[in-house]
Amino acid sequence: MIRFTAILTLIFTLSVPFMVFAEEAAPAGPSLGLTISNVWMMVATFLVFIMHLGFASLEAGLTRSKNTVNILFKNTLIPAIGLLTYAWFGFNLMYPGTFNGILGFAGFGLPFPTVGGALDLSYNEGYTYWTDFLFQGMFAATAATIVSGAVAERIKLNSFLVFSAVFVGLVYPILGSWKWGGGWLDSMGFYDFAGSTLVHSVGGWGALIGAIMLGARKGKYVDGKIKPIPGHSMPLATIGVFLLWLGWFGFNGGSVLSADPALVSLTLVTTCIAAAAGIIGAMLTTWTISKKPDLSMVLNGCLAGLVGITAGADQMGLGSSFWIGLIAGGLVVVSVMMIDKMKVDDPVGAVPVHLVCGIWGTLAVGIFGAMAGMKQFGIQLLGVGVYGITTALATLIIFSMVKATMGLRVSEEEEVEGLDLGEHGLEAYPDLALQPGAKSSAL
Amino acid sequence: MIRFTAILTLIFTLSVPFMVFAEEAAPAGPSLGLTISNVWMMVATFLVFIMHLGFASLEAGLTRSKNTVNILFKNTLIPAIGLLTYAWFGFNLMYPGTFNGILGFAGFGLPFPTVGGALDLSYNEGYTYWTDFLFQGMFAATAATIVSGAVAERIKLNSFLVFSAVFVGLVYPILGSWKWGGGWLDSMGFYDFAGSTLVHSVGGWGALIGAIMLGARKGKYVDGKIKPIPGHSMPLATIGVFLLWLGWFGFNGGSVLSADPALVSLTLVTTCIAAAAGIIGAMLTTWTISKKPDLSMVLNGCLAGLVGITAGADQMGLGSSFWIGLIAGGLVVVSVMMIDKMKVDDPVGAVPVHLVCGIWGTLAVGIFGAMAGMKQFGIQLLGVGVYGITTALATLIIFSMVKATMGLRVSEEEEVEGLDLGEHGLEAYPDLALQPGAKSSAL
Amino acid sequence: MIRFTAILTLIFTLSVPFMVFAEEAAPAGPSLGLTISNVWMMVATFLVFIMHLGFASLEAGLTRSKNTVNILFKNTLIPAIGLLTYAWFGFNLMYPGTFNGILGFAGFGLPFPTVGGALDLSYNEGYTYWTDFLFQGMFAATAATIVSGAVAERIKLNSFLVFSAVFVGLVYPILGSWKWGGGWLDSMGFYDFAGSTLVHSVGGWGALIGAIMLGARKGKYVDGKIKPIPGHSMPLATIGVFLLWLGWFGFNGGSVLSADPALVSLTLVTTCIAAAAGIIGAMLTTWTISKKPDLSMVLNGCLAGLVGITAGADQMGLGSSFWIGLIAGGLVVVSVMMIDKMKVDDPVGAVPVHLVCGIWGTLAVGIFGAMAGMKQFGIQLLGVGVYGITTALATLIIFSMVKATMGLRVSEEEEVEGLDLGEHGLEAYPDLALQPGAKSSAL
Amino acid sequence: MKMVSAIIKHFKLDEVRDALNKIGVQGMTAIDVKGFGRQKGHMEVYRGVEYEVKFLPKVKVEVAVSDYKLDEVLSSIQSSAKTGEIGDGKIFVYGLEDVVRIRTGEHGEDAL
Amino acid sequence: MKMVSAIIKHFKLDEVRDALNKIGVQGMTAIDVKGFGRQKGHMEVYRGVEYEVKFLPKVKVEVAVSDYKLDEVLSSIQSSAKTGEIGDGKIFVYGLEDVVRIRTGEHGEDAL
Amino acid sequence: MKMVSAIIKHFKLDEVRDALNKIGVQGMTAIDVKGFGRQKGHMEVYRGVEYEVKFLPKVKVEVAVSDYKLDEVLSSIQSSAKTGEIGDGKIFVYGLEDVVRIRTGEHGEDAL
Ligand SMILES: Nc1ncnc2c1ncn2[C@@H]1O[C@H](COP(=O)(O)OP(=O)(O)O)[C@@H](O)[C@H]1O
Ligand SMILES: Nc1ncnc2c1ncn2[C@@H]1O[C@H](COP(=O)(O)OP(=O)(O)O)[C@@H](O)[C@H]1O
Ligand SMILES: Nc1ncnc2c1ncn2[C@@H]1O[C@H](COP(=O)(O)OP(=O)(O)O)[C@@H](O)[C@H]1O
Repeated sequence: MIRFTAILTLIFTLSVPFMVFAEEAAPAGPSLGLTISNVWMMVATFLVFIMHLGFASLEAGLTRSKNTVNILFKNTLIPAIGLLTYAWFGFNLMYPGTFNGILGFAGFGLPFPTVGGALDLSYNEGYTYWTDFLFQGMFAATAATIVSGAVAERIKLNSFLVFSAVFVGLVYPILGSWKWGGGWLDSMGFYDFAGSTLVHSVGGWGALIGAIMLGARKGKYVDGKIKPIPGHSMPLATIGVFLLWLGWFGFNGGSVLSADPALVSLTLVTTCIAAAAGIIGAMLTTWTISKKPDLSMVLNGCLAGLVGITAGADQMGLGSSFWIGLIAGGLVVVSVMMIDKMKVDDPVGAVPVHLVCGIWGTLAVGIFGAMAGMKQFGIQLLGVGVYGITTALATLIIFSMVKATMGLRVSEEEEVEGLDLGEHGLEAYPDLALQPGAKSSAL
Repeated sequence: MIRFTAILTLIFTLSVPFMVFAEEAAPAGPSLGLTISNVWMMVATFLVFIMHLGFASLEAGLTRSKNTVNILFKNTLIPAIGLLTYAWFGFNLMYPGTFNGILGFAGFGLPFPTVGGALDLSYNEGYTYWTDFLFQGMFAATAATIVSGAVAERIKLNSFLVFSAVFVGLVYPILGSWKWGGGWLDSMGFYDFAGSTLVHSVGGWGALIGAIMLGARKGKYVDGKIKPIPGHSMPLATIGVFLLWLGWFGFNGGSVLSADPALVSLTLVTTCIAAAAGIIGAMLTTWTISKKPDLSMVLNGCLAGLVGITAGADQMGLGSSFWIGLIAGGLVVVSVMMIDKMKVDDPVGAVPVHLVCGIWGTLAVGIFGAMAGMKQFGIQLLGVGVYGITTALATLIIFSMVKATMGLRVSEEEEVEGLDLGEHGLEAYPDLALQPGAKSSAL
Repeated sequence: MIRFTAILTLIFTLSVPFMVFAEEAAPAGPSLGLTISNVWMMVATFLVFIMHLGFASLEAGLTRSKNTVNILFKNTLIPAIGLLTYAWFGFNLMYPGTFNGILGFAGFGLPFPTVGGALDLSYNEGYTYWTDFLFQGMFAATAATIVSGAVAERIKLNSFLVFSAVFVGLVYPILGSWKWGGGWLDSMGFYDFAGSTLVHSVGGWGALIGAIMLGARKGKYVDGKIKPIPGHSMPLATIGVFLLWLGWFGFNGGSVLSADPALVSLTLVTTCIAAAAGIIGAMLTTWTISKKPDLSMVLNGCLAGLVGITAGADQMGLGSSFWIGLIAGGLVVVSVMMIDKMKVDDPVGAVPVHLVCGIWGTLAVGIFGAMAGMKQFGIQLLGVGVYGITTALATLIIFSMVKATMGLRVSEEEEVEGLDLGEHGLEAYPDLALQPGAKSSAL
Repeated sequence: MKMVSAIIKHFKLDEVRDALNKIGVQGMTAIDVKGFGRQKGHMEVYRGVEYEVKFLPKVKVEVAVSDYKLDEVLSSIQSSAKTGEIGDGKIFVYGLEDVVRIRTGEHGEDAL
Repeated sequence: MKMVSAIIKHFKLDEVRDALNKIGVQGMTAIDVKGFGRQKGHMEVYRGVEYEVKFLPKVKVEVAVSDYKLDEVLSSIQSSAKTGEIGDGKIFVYGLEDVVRIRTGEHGEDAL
Repeated sequence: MKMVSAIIKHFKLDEVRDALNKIGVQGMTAIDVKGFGRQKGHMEVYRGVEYEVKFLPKVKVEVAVSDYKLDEVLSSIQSSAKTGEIGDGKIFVYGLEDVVRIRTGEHGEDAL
């Protein structure tokens, strides 16, 4: 650990020169249009930020209490790692300016544009350089969080942290540059408004590969039968999903990249209709299949609708949004069950929600809405395929290297005992243990 | 269930033509004023949205853990049902344009106004058509949520869902059109800024009728004595109330329907002063009566102050806001106890908070602030009466029809066992059960 | 209690004349610039508001379940007391206009500036009078909340409420006027952007004095050894920290006091980088020292980074922000352990986070960023010293007076039994008790 | 002396306590337990997979009594805890060799 | 009749229940307990201070059986609960003087 | 062998455990229970209605000991758990017919 600290310190010391100081950031009469849009984009940033709490709550809720501290720890570290790596090099890998369309890099740190010593406000009509960085940085970290849920309850803490740093620092930005950075898939006409593919499928592929490589949790598949392992707190899971829906207002609404009233408000409406339809779709499907309506599925259905609409949230009408969401809600229930039958153990349903519905949403851009058409559908399919193959490959390589060097999975004993004790020596709910003084006990 | 799915699918298929597609929503130079106000109204929409999580947390916290999944399920479904019915017909029932003042309908779906193929931005100075719909839609769903708390722990799930759909889809919009839609009560000069009556009393009457028709929870009133049934999680309840207060910034602040700096900020101040005074009022009352200060009452007091100020939040000064809130805080404590003595079982205090303080707030417009006066007081009283009678009647009819066809109350066995197992087959906190693997247990 | 009510009623009745009514607050064509900035400042206000829920969750999570109701009660009362005292006199103590630099008072109530009968919109370019009050009022209440955590699990409820009222109503505003009110320390060039000293150190000194005067919780230090008393819910604590981070966007971002795009967005970036670095700093330190990475420390590390950057969030570049946060994260871990060794019992780490890192952040303004320099460092040191001595003294006096008249600490029996039963007669999680009907039990 | 240990349904706890109080039993200890018996567990569904939760929540009530009181206590518990349906529970009787009241140090019947 | 009370590890509960079912035992009661024994507790760290949590989570399984079944039950539990490592637990056997089935009022062996 | 089962106050658990350790008892099992006795419950208020919570939280500590150790164990528990106030609790002593150590299969005194 000490060595790790030393290396990290060294690295950051070296990189400081690259982090240009902003000592004289006094602005000179910003335009009102920029000011408004920038306020909106900052609000969107806050909303995307709160998604990290949403993921933390959802994942903690859908897993067992003996691993809760570990989940919370990971989900607290992810935005920290994400923001720092993104500041250090990720942002400039993702938006390298004009480049060869495959790989570009604009240098370490955040060399902000200046004019007359102050921040250059002509950087963009919709936001300042800093807002741009922070909004994109919050986005970046969500991709790693998606993986976190699928590998929960058995992955080693430091292995996961190393994976996350590489995933969010290198894989996500490079893949992102192909489309949002203006790279080759963008030139081909691939469309992904707010990231059904670039964020959700990318995270989803990571989740799938991670879950397969780790293997199932002990006790999940016994003698060929599926043994459900219920999460420990439905209120936490529900809080998580509501916060994620809230965050999606910023995720999709902010992806307009300005406060354009018509476009942003349309985006919010399509987003909400899809979320609502996802809830209904999942409810009808689970009620039909299981006879009892499953809350955890309905929560996943809400997210499914949100992921589904994300690729085309600015391209859809109300009807299309409804159908995209409804189908996503049905899809998620069916794919949770299918993935389980394939004995891939994904405790929180990250693969069905983010991968399956991410693909569905990306293809839906070719089926519904303003861009619908065979040609567009073909391009969307190409994008889905390209991102699938490259992400799966990249994840495979990283996980294999981590496995070879540090190992991936905790010991069987630690898994039974819980990662909270094994990795952290701390319980999530210590009062439930028999501790003198903890209980409220009358004298 | 399968039949239900089929019907629903059919209905939506038929309605799709009415959902006009928004394929070319590219805006043409929106005014800055509209852009600012629209940003504000979108933020207000997010805040009202988060009230649904507030209600979910509060209701779950103030009821027993054996019914928690059921509560969370209902509160997840309500915004979904609310948004979809509101999109399909509710919005156009509530805002039919020029109409006879009693009942009007502008058609199915959301036929948005266009100009030159794009969204008509002259729709309103303060927001776009889409923002208008979404803000109002989020409001609509809150009325149904209020009922949910009062009927908790004993109502059948599908009966509640059907009730909610009718209540939020038909009752709320039609009643709303009388005032906010420009109907006959509006013409008469009835004032209800953000809905002490239109949202809270309407929800509160539904809650009262529902609670009476269902009867008390088993074990609540035994041999003529009141047996308290404490909720299961005070932290959840507290989180709920803070989120509701947060949401109220949008509920009241957004009801200005523009970003007017003076009016919006005044509204936020009156709202907060009333909330703070409600807390103090409830604390003093409960401390005086019960000798011990009851957290659940203080939380209700906060909401009481908020509901109380809602009708006149833009009409009050600081002193008036303080007194309205303080009195509301006292009222809620006294009426919780009175309603309990009348053996109406309202687990979360929905009737005292939303009905009693909704009435108080509506009348307060005639007593305090800019509109105070005998004539206004009379009109406010009329409005209270009209909404009371019609909502009570409507709710009575719906609940009676539901009761006759599907039944209202779960079986006694299911109630004892808990609705989580009975309706959902899922526990809220499965780890508290003795499940091998769940507990963190050293080998 | 009844007497207390009577006095309070009397006091408020007397003060009502001072609360000028805002009956005709119709604005006359506000400028767009004001409207935008005002929207931003209102959003910032909401974010600071939600910090109260953040503190409530964090403190409840890091203490035992037998005292949870008490903590939630205190944290619900604090914003209520804070807002009302601030409206009544605090705001005018803190911003008395031109004054002698040490103590000034602009009168009771909120006599808002008018022009032509309406609110004077030329009050400020960035916000209206009402927004100013509400933003500052939300800030004020946070200082008292900081103390709440350090004295938790043993302080008498009414003693704490009285202390809070005086602390937030008198101490904070008077001290605040020295800098933010344009007083003598402001004239000297002391810099504290958003309150590393004015809010956090002030709260932190209160926390330290309170914790010392109360003494440690029973069972914390036994036979010279430290016996850890783990909090009861890590999820609650984590929710709290994420909400606090969210709130800090408004705390720091709002302290720009306008929507200036360059400055606000820079502030948000420095804030986030420091928070992220604080997490990493605390993780590395705790992992190195304790061999196991402690979640509660990492959560404190996040807050440490945030407190550390607060004094100079608008003055720093990225590199500086990173180092300030990283050092704060390390500092907090070390000082938690040191304070514990000194047998000062601070259950939630309020002193390390708010006092130690508040001092660190204030001094950092003289070390890093645009203002760095020996002279500035000297002035910063002076400010730290002045605020330290005066706050410590003021707190000592208040606590001593409260102790002499009402007593500070609950009885040993009540402490063992828990304050929830002792002060409130209510448990936080009643279902965990053996109550017939509470458990979900099959018939 | 005997120790009577009864496994009953949760919602019968108050009735059993009151019944025992009525016949002069002033002390008892209750424990949350999970029972497995003739009564079958309930089915739960989680993410599409059905499974049986085999252990049902019950309460165990332990009452130490003098020998002469045993029969009265047994029938008092039996009648107050009975619903007539499967899962009503069982009562176990153990011999008790000694009892000590911690506060006073008394032994035997005096300590009851 | 005997009451067999076994302190076992949580994750062995299902195996023990199945093993008992196999030899015809149809009823049992399980209780969450904390054990302290030769197996040392685990170290936890909280805010920089290490401490030992001495009581480890265990399950107690109580089974009432006829005398003739005792040995079979004991060896069934012993073999199904065994991992061979410290902390596997202990089985205690008490004499049971009577059993009552609450639903029917039956006594003794019939009530088992 | 005897099984000593003591109902004590939560905050005395550590003292009792240490006292038992001192006289050479190395194993014990603790269980969260709710007690009802001479000590009256506490009043709670919820939404304006007062009610008595009759069962108070206690801990049951179970210790299996050899016959010759019984008296020492009893007085050790009694003195370490005593505060002198009502509600200190009770100790119950049962006969223990056999003990099995699951890990090794040892029976009787050897298994203690
Ligand atoms: N042999 C046994 N040993 C220990 N506990 C038992 C035994 N049989 C039943 N029980 C307990 O008694 C409870 C009720 O038993 P069950 O057989 O379901 O009811 P009934 O006897 O009324 O048919 C069970 O849940 C279990 O806790
Ligand atoms: N003397 C005893 N009295 C009561 N319970 C005991 C006693 N000794 C052990 N136990 C229980 O048995 C469990 C296992 O005992 P332990 O000594 O750790 O294992 P082993 O006998 O396999 O070495 C303990 O956790 C405790 O609950
Ligand atoms: N007859 C009994 N049977 C079982 N448990 C009992 C009995 N009497 C007392 N207890 C247990 O002992 C605890 C302490 O008893 P109590 O009568 O309150 O104290 P004391 O004996 O010191 O006056 C009770 O809370 C209860 O758990």
